[in-house]
Amino acid sequence: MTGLALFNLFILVFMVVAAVISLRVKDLLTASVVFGIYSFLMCLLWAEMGAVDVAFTEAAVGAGVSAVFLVATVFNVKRSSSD
Amino acid sequence: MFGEEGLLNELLVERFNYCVYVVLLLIGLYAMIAKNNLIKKLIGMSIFQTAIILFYVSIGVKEGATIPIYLAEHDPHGHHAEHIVHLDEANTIDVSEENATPLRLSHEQDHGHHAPRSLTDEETLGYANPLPHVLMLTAIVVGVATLGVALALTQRIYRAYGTIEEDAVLAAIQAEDAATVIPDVLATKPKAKKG
Amino acid sequence: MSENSIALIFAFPLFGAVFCALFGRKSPNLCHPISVASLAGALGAGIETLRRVIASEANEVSYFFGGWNADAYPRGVGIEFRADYLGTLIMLVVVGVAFLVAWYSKLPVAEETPEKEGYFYSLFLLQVTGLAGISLTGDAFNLYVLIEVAALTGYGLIAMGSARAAAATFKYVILGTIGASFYLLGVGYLYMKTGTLNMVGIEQFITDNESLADSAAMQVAFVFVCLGVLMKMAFFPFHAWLPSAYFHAPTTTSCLLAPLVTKVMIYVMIRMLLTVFGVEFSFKNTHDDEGNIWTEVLPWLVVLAILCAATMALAQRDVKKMLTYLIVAEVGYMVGGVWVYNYYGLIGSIFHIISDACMTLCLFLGVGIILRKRKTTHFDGLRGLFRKMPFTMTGFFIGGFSIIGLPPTCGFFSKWYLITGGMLAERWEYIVALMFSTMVMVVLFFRLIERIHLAVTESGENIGHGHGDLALPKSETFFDEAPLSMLIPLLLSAGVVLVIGVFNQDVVNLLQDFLEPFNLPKGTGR
Amino acid sequence: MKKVALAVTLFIGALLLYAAKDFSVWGHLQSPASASPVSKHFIADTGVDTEVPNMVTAVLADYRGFDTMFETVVIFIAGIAIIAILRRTGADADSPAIQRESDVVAEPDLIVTNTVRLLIPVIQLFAFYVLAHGHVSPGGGFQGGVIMGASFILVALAWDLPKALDRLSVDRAIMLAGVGILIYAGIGLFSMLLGGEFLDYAELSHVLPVSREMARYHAMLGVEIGVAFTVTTVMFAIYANLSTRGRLEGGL
Repeated sequence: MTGLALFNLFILVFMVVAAVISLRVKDLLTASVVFGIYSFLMCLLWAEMGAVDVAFTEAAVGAGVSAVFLVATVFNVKRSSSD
Repeated sequence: MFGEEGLLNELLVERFNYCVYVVLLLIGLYAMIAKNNLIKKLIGMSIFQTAIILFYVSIGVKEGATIPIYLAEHDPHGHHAEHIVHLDEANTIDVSEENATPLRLSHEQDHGHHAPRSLTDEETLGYANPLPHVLMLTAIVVGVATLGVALALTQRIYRAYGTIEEDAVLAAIQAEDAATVIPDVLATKPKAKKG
Repeated sequence: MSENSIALIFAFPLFGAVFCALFGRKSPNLCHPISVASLAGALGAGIETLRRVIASEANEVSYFFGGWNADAYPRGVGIEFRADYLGTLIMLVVVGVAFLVAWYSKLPVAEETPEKEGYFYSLFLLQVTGLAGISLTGDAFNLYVLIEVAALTGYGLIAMGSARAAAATFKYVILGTIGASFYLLGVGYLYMKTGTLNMVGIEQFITDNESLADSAAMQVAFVFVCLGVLMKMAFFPFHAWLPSAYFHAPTTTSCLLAPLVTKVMIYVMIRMLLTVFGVEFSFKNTHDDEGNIWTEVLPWLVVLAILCAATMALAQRDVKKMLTYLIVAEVGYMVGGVWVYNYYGLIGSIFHIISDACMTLCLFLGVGIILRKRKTTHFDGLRGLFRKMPFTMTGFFIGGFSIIGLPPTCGFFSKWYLITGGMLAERWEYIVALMFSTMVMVVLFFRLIERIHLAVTESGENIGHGHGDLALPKSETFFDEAPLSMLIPLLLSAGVVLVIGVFNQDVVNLLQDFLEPFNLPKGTGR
Repeated sequence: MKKVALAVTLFIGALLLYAAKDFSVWGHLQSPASASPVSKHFIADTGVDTEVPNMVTAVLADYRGFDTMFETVVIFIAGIAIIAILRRTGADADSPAIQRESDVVAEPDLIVTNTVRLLIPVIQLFAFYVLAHGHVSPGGGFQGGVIMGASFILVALAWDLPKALDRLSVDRAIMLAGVGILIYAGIGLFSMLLGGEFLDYAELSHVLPVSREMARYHAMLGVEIGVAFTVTTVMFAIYANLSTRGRLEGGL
């Protein structure tokens, strides 16, 4: 397995883990931040796959602005979730 | 096309990306349907959408290809302009000779009038497919727009019902419905007319 | 300018929307004229397009945005808009309905969403842009973008009302996003197998490569596209969002969305089946002799959908809510008309899209007036309305008669074709469901007529002068007609229902020209 | 609900895995998507048609410019819809169930504000760079716009929202967003009036002193600027509304 493929594998596994954590954790603020991490990993993956423009956008939008929107909303509603 | 035992191997090794995209998509879909908290649903929605984007980007991948930006030698404004000889104003370019003698500098080369040329089939293999990337830029934008609107709805719901748990919202709505009285819009009391 | 008529259909409402957003804060009174004017312009461009389509040899006109012509460049490099009879008719319905609603909307918008007129009209016009675009686009991905334009404006338009509307919209957002994403996924699979997004290109590729019919990815693409579109059109198991969203939405919103959104999505399904996957792939792609799982299963789902929706409609005690369930039932009609897989069924289905849009418009415009006058649409609030608003009620009942399917109206003819299609394909269960729901509609509308004319309460108690006399007391019967800006669009839409009914043959001729090349079975289908 | 969700998820998963066996091999050069004439044309001829080295930018802003126009419109819609949903009109007060802690009126932190003061010019400069350099490197109007919008959001985060609103009020933001779309659609309409199709930038060579290809090149920069206008302002407007539940006062 080449280094790049290993890197790929590493990110893919972490991405699934991040997705599951952000959906399982009961604190919504944590969930939002972990979602930001998920987006950032996704952006790394896309950059690795040659989609630089998509990765750039995802870094700015997914990991940046989306996460900020989520945090802004969580601050304005209840922070804890029932599931 | 593949043997009995080859399938698993093929799925897990050669198409690991495809598998992970399926897993992420299912995680997102499940969260959208099953989660009770509205924000959790929305996080699920975003995961669901990014999974689809991952799928599209995977379509665009080419083995050994570079990113879809012209390398210097193909760049319409790059230094390739210097090693193309202008035979005449019609920009006829001898492509086959270009590789053989890459540095035939032309003295009457005018930098304002260089000629970008069409890439050969061979050369196109060296670049990743740009179309899925473009499509997914649009999809990301649509995703963030949907997320923003949905978050605004969440806040609106919270403002009115004081909760963002779906079952609590439903209960509040039912209570509201039960309390609603249909107003008798007609001012006159019909019963009184009877006698 | 004539050759750019297709672009003008979008340019008018798009620029109108931007101007509404720009001037809406400072001078809200400008928004209504801007919307009406821009939609009138779009309507003109639409009619011009229809004229060009009829005049053209191939019965279709292509328009390549950005000048990426199919002659000079490979097809699918740019984005193509293709106007054939099907798309053009649907586009005309969209723009026409929107024009009438915009005309009608002056008072309700100012009253229901004060201080937000600019935003409202901006979203309104963009919704029209999206829906008109869906009906003309020839690019599978562009269709997705336009679906999202229509969906997002829809969320905004509905949720602008009460908090209840917001709660209903949230459900719509979740289901709508799943639906649109499934569609996107299906297009992704299509792209992976065919390498193009242009609808003509995809169809060409599928016809040229017969092995694709057996490809798992293509079948899954088909499933996802259909699933996504069925979700967006609120087909029966996915209908949960529709009734409460449309019920709680502001009047103008429900007048615009109810006639158009579901119908345009049915159009998308027909478009995908006929001209993207192709008849061969969609209907005849069989691996065994049992027949296609879709043509076997979907008509039964349709039956279930119609029966459930009709029963739910029967249980309602509120006109507006009842109408929203009728929409769900009508969706069942049209999907059924497609999937019985028969020439006449498809004509009926497409014709029903057109006529259903007109009659639903008529009914919702009427309900909007009732709501404005009586502050409620509950059955109890309807008493004596006919005496007060004879014109409004006449218009409303023309829509009602059309939805039942009484002869001079367009609803009769479309239902006639649907039933013919069902009979020739020998789908008796579909016909029974159609008959059942027709009966339900008869019951519903005659119950309404009773409520509106006679002095009975919801429970049927006589509150008139005496036992034999059900006339309303004088104090409840003075003339109090709706304002003209609301009445005229209603009467116009009622007129359209009648005109399309009278000239049904002309519409059907256009549709026949469109459907002839597809070699659909004209006799028995099984 | 959980059981339904699980059933649906498993069904969809089975479908997707069923399709996976039919996928072309990872990164295969001759897969239909990679070998189709359309994507070949994009790779081979973008330079000839538009002289833009970044194919993604060229496809985004020119070949599929109509999509991108509606992508911008989607952002615009999101901005308008969010304001329309959250703006308060007379009667709708907060539910009594909300007991939001009184707005934290914290003094802006000295270290944070000073760092942000240093950062913002750099961020905005970078945003301009990303916008202007999108033809040659990854980036373009959308990314540049988001970064620009982020700089405004940063002001709101470090100080409080009114300070950011002093610089760009929400009404003005929506106006500028409309201007962005006007720029985009206006370039399209103008090229139509010059005799081409809608968005056929090549026609602009009639009024610009450049060749048809370079007209496309420059018009693309124009539409990217339009996109950036819309995205910058709408991102900020969305944040301003979401962070305060539509009241537009106080901080997070």
